[in-house]
Amino acid sequence: MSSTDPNQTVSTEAAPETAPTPVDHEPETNDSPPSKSSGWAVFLFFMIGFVGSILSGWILFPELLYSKKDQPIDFNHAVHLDMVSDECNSCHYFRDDGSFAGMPDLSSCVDCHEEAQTDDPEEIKFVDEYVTPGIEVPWLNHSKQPDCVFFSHSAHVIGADMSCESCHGDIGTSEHTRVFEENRLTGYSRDIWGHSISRLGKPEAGEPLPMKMNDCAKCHKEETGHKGACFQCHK
Amino acid sequence: MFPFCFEWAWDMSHVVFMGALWYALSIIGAGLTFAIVKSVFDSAGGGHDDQDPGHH
Amino acid sequence: MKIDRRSFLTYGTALVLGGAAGSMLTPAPWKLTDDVAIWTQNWPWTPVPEDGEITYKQSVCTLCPGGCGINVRLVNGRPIKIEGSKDHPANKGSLCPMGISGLQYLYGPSRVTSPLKREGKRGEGKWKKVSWEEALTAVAKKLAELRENGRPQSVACITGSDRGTIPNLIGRFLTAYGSPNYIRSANAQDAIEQAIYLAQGKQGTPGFDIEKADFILSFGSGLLDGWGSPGRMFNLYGNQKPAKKIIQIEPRLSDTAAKATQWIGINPGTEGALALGIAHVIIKESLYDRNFVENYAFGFDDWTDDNGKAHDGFAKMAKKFAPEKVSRITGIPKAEIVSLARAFARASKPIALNGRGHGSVPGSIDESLAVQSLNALVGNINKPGGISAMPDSNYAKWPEVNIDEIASKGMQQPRIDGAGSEQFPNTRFLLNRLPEIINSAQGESPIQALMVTDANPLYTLPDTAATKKAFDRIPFIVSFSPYMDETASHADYILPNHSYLERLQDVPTSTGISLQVTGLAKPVVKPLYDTKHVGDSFIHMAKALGGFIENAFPWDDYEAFLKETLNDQWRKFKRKGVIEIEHNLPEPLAYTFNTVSGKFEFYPTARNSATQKENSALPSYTPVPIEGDVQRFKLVLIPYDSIRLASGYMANAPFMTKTVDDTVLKNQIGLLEINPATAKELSLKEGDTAILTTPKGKATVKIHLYEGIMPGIIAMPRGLGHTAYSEYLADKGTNFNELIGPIEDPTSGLDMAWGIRAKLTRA
Amino acid sequence: MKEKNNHKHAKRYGMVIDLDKCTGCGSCMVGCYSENNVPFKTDETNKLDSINWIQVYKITNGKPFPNTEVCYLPMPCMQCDGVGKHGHSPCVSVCPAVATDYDYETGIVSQIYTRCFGCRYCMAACPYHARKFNWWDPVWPADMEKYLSPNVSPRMRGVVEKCSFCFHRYQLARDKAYYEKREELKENEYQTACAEACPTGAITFGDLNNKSHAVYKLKNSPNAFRLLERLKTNPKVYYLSNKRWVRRAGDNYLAHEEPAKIKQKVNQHH
Amino acid sequence: MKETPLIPAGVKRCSTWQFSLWMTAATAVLAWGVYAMILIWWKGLNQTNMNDAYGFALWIWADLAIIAIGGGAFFSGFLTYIIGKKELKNIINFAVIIGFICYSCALLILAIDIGQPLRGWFIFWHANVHSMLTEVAFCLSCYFAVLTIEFIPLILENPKLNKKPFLHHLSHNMHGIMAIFAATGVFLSFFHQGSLGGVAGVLYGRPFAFREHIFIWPWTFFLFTWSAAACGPCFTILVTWITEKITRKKLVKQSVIQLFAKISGWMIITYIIAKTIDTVYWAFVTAPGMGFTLMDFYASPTYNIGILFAEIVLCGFIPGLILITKRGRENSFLLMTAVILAVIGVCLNRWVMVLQVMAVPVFSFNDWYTYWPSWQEVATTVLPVAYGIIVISLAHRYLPVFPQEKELNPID
Repeated sequence: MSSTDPNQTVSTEAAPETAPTPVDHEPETNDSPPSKSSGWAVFLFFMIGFVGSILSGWILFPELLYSKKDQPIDFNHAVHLDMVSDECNSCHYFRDDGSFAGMPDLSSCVDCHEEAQTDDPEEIKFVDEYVTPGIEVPWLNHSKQPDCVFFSHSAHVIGADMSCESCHGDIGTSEHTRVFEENRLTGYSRDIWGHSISRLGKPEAGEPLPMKMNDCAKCHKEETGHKGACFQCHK
Repeated sequence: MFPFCFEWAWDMSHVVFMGALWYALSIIGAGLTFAIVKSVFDSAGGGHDDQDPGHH
Repeated sequence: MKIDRRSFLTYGTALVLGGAAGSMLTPAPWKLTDDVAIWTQNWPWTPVPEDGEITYKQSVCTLCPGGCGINVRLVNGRPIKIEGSKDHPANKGSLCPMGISGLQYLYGPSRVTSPLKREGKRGEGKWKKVSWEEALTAVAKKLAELRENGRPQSVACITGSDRGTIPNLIGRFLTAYGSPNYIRSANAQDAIEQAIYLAQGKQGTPGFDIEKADFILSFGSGLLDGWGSPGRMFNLYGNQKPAKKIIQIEPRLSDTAAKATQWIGINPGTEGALALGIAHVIIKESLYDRNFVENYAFGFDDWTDDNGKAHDGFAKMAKKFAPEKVSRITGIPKAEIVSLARAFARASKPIALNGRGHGSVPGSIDESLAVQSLNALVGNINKPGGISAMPDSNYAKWPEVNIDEIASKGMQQPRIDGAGSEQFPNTRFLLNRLPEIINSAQGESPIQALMVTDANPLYTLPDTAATKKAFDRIPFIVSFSPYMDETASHADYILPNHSYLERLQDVPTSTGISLQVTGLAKPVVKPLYDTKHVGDSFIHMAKALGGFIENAFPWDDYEAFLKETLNDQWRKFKRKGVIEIEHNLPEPLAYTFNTVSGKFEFYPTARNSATQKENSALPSYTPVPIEGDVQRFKLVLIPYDSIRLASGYMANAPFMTKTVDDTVLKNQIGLLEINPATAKELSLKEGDTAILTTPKGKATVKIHLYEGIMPGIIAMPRGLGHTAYSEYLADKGTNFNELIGPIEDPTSGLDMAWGIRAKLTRA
Repeated sequence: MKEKNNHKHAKRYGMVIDLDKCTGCGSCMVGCYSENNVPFKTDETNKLDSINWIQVYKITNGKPFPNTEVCYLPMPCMQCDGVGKHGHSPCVSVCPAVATDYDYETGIVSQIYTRCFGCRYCMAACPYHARKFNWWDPVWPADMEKYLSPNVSPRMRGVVEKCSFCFHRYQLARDKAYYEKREELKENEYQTACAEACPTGAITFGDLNNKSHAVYKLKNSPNAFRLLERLKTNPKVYYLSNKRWVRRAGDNYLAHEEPAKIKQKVNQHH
Repeated sequence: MKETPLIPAGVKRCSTWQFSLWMTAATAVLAWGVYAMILIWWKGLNQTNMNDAYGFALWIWADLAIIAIGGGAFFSGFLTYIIGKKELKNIINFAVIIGFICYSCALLILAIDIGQPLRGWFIFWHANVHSMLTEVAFCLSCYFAVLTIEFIPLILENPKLNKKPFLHHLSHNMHGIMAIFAATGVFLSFFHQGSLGGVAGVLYGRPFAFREHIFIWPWTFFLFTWSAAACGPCFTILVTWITEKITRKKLVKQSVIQLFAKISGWMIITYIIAKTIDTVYWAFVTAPGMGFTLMDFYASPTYNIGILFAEIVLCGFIPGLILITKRGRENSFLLMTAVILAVIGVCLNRWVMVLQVMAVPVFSFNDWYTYWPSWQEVATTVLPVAYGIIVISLAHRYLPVFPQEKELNPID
């Protein structure tokens, strides 16, 4: 802009003359040796910051972001799956109006667990703390979508004939509950974002699929050829 | 905004609009990078490369 | 490497820059940006309603006497919405805004959540939570004390309805206790039912077969503004509108008038004259039903009584009401009166109705009789499309009450309100007279203890100032209200009833319907708070009082009482939720009347003619007096009822108030409707603030210009100006009852005021 | 918006409101509030910051007493199809973040509260004032949060909301249809809350494309009109009135213009 | 801390305490605005008097207006770097600073104006490319980046900063490729000024705003760009004049001002002719087609036909005619009158396109909508003014903004 202005160049070049005192520390003085080494030091500090933040961003940050909670009861899906007649549907069933009941309530459990059937401490805890006083178990739902989402199980399971495993992974054959990781800011389960903090790469076989909107949209686009309307999944 | 965003669609309006946007952004980015990199070299080179200031 | 201030700054900057650059290559900033946005989408203070199984429960709405069937939607047993029940014979799925907002009463901020004992001064709002045991014992103790002093008659109870088992249970309690002062809140039914009783000799709820009528002549009845059973009226209007002609006669273009085939503006209080004018034309042109009038009616022609005294008949009296004269009185053009009379008489199933607005003010007996006579002229009595007296479905058969001596003495005392006295022999309840009687009593108040349930007299009685003064003289007031209404907030004890969705109750359907239907209100949810069924409270108190009173209540609780009452019908009732008794009398029986003459009496001999003009019991016309000096108060203020405003003992739900237009209420000030021509004379503009003065009170109002109101008349809605409940209701607009006083009908003692003189001055 | 219509049997859900039957009782408003978790404040008399998904206007013919007439006019979101091809409704095209969208399967204009960031451009675009802004955080006093429906998510401060034709009821009906392995919904399976709440049956709701639905016949009545048709918003809410002045009040006309003729002209374009 | 090394050599500045006093006053106003801003962010938009009928109000007007009057930056860049009017180099620094102030405030106001500021980035991430607002947001932020880039070398010319070789070189190198940035800025500006015009023009549900056929595209777009290009320089001239009055110094040679004013004058004249054509078509074809007469739009006491007269004649043709005539330009009173009128004109145009659009009733049974801003809205709208004063004061004091200053004000 002011490149035609001779005063500007003059003023910078004249600077050492008008202010000769601080020479010794100025990195800009061209030939003073300390400034060269401090150049490397600057670079070093830059790299310390650079590498430090990369490490903390990738390793520390996910640890801090999620709080870890145990399920109230260590539930064994595998054992139950062996005993029921209608697979997942036996406990996670559809109601007559087509809505999905989700987590079973106590009434589904009471038939068998009126009293503890084994000496499994978890079962005894379940009976003592929940069944006998009639308190619903506060299960932590790994797949819980926020309130703004309407998810139709019947559209997917009945309409599109999808299996439970295709989204939820092999939880049905698990013998123990997983640790529930909750995002401290949003309250979402980590499963929604996906276990990989970068969301890069594919989930391993048997792992539940991530369930952010983009994940839904991707599959919808592949399966139906269009991304669908907002109201299809929002309420 | 990016092709991997949910709302992205490859249609004419996206190509025109986003094209213009990315074009502007890349010019700004490239120009800025050029200026910074050149200044790093200029100042590291110290008095050796006087070419540019000399042109004033 | 020396670290001084300058290099520290440089290295620090390098570190920060490096950190910033590095973090860009990690998920942290991006994920945090996203998560912060998601946090705004799930703010912890934005509620997340719990999901679950959707179920429905049927019940009956008791928010007004309409008794509509409701269908409550529940999620995991939690009521979330009320819709009309398509299975109920009265409303067939239609429901008014009040009924739909019902859950706001259940969960609302004005609920009384436990028994309360007054702490500070009356109405100060300082309460102490007490246990049920303590509260009931305290009330029973007070009642026992009054009985011991030999004054059981000084206990009075005000209820909202006198039909169904709950009012009957309370009545039984008072009888056993020894007080005749069971008082039901007034409504239009009082005058109409009395007129029917006088003309037909039948005591019963008036039934209007609007379903089958094809020409409806409404003398100010707000048929679509909340009259009778609103659900029923809306349903009828929607389904049968094209087949019906509706003529609406009132000074203001109400919602009913707006939807009517024709609206006729009339000077307020002159409706009786118009009815007689119409009768005049019908008789003069011989358009009346000869068969009915000649064979089944008495007093149409002149007659001579047993003592040889000659009396004028109805026809002769109607002769005095020529259209010219009626036109002068009513302000309706003569030709319009004539054509209206012809259309009415020539319609195949015409019906004439009265009872203004919601029908909460009784009105004049003369007017009711005149309207009744119109129905008789067209032979429209006790037949499809006509009017009839509906006998109460008499399912309450309990053992006789044995009473002790104190009670017997108390019961022999005259009723405090004067109902049933020599002066008002045909009237059952006269709540409107109570404040004046208490206020004018020398020394102690004749009422020493007052119990109030399903009623809010401190709000609904005309002349609020006088009512409040009277209440202040009553030493002991108990409210059973589930809500902190005006009366409850002035009580000494509040023994909160369950809200209507939590309690069991039989609900006979409202006035006006020509079906005998009784609904069962079943609890759709377990009581949310520490409340008690009012029936249980009375049974509990009876047991505490002991002796004959206890013996009159051999039931454990209200449910046992209801079960025994309904006897063999209980199971069917419980299953279906509704008992319907078709009121379909065979034709010949329809024209049997229990009057002295055994006929329909145009000349109601049972009427106390001593108080009447020329000592004749005939329905004559005396203008309904309007209080106030004509010179000082140049305008006439009338109230209007709206379906969006509850004006009875139940107040508006927040949702209803939300629907109220800004031409009715703006900020906290009510708007007054005035004809633009009248406003111009007073140099008032739309939105101006003005002071409205009547002989009874003063209010600040805003001006709303409305072409749909007669010049010289101003109108404001009833149902505003509450002082209690919650911030969603209190201090909004003016309570019309503060501006008007009651005017006693000389024959019945009932309140017939529908307007008062007023003036407007710029604020 | 350019997306192709992939649905062979696309619906165009719409409404016909018979103004001759509407008594102005307000049940539709209250029914809507309670169905859709609409919040309320202590003072709702400023109608310009009061959230109503359907608002009943009171209009008069302007004639002096005794020739005055009143008509009540309930106004939900018109779910405009917009100029030209479907989907270019006034609001959808202006939303910068796709928080409002046109659903080609049903013709319903959606509003996603969690996407909306509150720029209010859609409100400026909508001539019907159907869109309402959450100026305040919603508050449900006492225990009123307990009556909230889980089928409609409560809105937070700072976003726009509007009538959705009770879309959640469509979702629930679809759920049931999937469960019963049906492709199509029956007419009565999906009804809006206002249509159900209207005690006089003035509101009829259904698929405007489906000849067997009641709305199909009603919309072709000579007494049918739409609001502000001349703006080419192409609304899916029709009105019926046998009163000429009411039909005229539904749009703007120059003194000499005849509504019926203008209507014909406008509809030719569609 | 001694100030002397910070002040460019060869120029005279007021004393430190005088400057501090001046800055304190401006900061106080700024603080008031910031307080209101925080209040709005904390409590939400209920702090404003906007409502459902007036969803766009004072802020959006302020936004549109400051973007229009900040148009001097892109237009002077266009004239200097693309057309080659080298004389304008003597004012372009200042134009850039004014532009920078206007655009940073425009972005800030947008951030205050939206109901969910923490989700504001959705406009970029989930962009709907059909929305005018998306276009505005993209171009606005890109152009703001350009303005920042244009401003940075000037900042680096501060004597103290310029001593660091890296910064010195950076400033130099950025200057070297400034034409490219300027060209990009012009391109972006043309776009977003135009799309701001489109913001109102596409509202086909609002008969007052809507235009048909070519009058929507490119006409409304063109009108906004053109008016910003026409009136932006006037604002630059006006602020220069004010700065000169306050500093009691001549900062830019009159010949430069004259040239700038002359170009602006021709721009105004051409713009207002185009605007007149647009208005006539709208009044006689578009509006009647929707059932409105012209007077329906001006039937309120506030929005009467005088508004149209003021916009087109008083603040359009009159300043335009003054500026294109040599005698008009050379008379300093007429020149400043014209400049002020032109600035008012463009602000009035933006006002009408935002607030009157909202006020006009669309239904035959509705009344005019009225709105009066709350103090919070006023405070946040005044905030940019205080911020602008502060930035200009700092820039003038510490940066070599006006190349001709030394020559015009030699120190003895």
